[in-house]
Amino acid sequence: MQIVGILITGIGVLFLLLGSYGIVRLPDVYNRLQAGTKCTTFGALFTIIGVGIMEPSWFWKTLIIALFILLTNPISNHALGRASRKSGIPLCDRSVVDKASEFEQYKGKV
Amino acid sequence: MRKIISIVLLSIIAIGIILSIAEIPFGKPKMKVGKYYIDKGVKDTGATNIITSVVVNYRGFDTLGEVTVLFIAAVGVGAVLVTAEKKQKERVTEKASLVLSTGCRFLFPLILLLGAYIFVNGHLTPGGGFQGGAVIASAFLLFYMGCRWKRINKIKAQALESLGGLVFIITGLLGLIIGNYFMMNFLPKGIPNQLFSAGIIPVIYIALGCKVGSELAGVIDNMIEESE
Amino acid sequence: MSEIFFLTIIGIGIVLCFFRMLKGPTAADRAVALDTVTTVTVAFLVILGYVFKRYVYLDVSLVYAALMFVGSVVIARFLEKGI
Amino acid sequence: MADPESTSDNKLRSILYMFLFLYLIWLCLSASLHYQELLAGIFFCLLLTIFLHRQYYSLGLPPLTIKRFVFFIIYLVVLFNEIVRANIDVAYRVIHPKMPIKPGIIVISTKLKQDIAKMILANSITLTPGTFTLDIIEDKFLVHWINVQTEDIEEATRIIGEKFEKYLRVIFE
Amino acid sequence: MIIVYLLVLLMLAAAIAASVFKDLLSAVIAACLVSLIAAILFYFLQAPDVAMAEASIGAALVTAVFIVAIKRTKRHEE
Repeated sequence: MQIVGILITGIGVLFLLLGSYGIVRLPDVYNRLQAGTKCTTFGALFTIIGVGIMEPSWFWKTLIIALFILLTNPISNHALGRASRKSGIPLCDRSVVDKASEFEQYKGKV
Repeated sequence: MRKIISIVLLSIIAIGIILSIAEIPFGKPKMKVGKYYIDKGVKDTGATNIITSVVVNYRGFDTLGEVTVLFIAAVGVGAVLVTAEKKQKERVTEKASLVLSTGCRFLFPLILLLGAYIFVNGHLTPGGGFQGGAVIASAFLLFYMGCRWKRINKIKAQALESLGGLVFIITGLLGLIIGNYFMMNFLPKGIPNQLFSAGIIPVIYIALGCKVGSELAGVIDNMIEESE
Repeated sequence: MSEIFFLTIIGIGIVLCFFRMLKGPTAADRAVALDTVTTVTVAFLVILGYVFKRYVYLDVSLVYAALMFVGSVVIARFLEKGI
Repeated sequence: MADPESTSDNKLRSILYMFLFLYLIWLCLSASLHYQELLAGIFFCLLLTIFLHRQYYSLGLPPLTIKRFVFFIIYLVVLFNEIVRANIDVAYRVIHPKMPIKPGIIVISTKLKQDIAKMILANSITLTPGTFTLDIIEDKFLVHWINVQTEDIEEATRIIGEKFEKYLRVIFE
Repeated sequence: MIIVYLLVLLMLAAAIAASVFKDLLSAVIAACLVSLIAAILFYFLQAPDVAMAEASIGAALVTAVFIVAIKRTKRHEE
């Protein structure tokens, strides 16, 4: 049980580090959000559940913390992404396609 | 020149603070009052969280003063930014996206439940009336961010706030009537580490949670909705 | 022993997020760094609670997980001119 | 929404579901089966349910059946699988010295109706390989894709949204 | 123990950044980080009550009050 917990926690911690590294390395806000959402959500989930497995009487509380992270993190990242698009931050030069103007036209129709 | 002077002044202040803090013996044998609370706290009040027993029981009167300060601050904000009489100007703002508004409506009861858990379990786990009240006010703040068209009912919020204050004071005065001093613990103390224990502490924490939550929510409401 | 190792790795992660927060060209970058560092912090506090062997300390990370979301949403709503 | 003759029935059912959901959360929070904790939980959950059930009713949650529950479990498994794949994918792109990214913003469409179904779909897209939702209007999603494979709406919908949508359509029909 | 010193250094860096930034929104974000690390330090000192109060007030409410103030005045400092 202890070893399984340590293994899961280790995987989670590794992904947390990768998420932070992605925040530093990737070129623009939207790509940073990609790393910031996925890697940290997954890493935090695994770390917290791993601690819950290491100490079985803590499991239910850690489950609740994981549930809160799983529910709140995508929403706040969506809000941040929408906000950076509304405040006019451009895509980086490596981007290949931008359909946002088409989307704005659709918004005008509705 | 000004920058150099400010840096010198700041470093003098920093050195002073460091020198004065270095003298304090952290983690050394406890002082007399602290030792009394740690040894006798659980037996006297029935609360396993000693900080709670100090805040609400031994030093309950001071807590009443703190709550009064918060109340006066809320009243001041309300008096400066009063909106009931003025005509509300329609401000044009960007609407929240569908994900955000749906998520806020979905998460609002969960965060309220978390706040309730924190102030009900104040005598067993860290937390208490102030922390739970702040969590509840944050839930209302989240609701404003997601669903702008809804506002809290001012009259109900004020009624809840007054009710919280009344319960606090009446509990204290009942202690004065039954025993001989304000905030005497007249309810049975129960078995430590159970939810219904520690006498009047949970009652006062529930009252404090309602009061602080509705006050802070009212402050946020006044600040955000103030007409231009 | 392994807990110290985990804490060190998470500490490096926090430093990296800090670097982005100090450098970030726009305010949105800094907000993203803040959002990431809070999630990392929740994991950090849970492991720290395990090191201290105190069950009741988990409540703090619970409050963090629920409330830092509200802070991020407030910043995001200000950026899109929604307040 | 619901047909008129069963409205009060639906209301009662929504109250019951919300109460059970909140009570489950309370049980996990307190993590003990002592009768005092149970009583306090019943009190607070009832209070919240009575004041707030109208909100949950307006979210458009469907009535609970065995089939929906089973599909929800399957959906969670699929989502978990996708999350793991997403992380390995992003980690590869971050670590690789040349950073093989090809970012872009595209539009996809959905057939789901309820607000909460759209929210779950948007959050799932946010958590899965290389995509996250930027904006929603009616039935169109604006999606940022870290490695654009196609620019066509139908094609992109098939690649990104279809694997979740077929389960969500069963759950929320 | 080295983690504590690291956190104190980071807290100092965030506090200096909060006073240097010309964009006030960035300053608010840096101030938010200061309160976050203060909460972690309280946690290290085994004072969970104070850490929870710092978290619950510093995370959402203070940020909201600052941001409303920026909204009412202006965002960039000269």
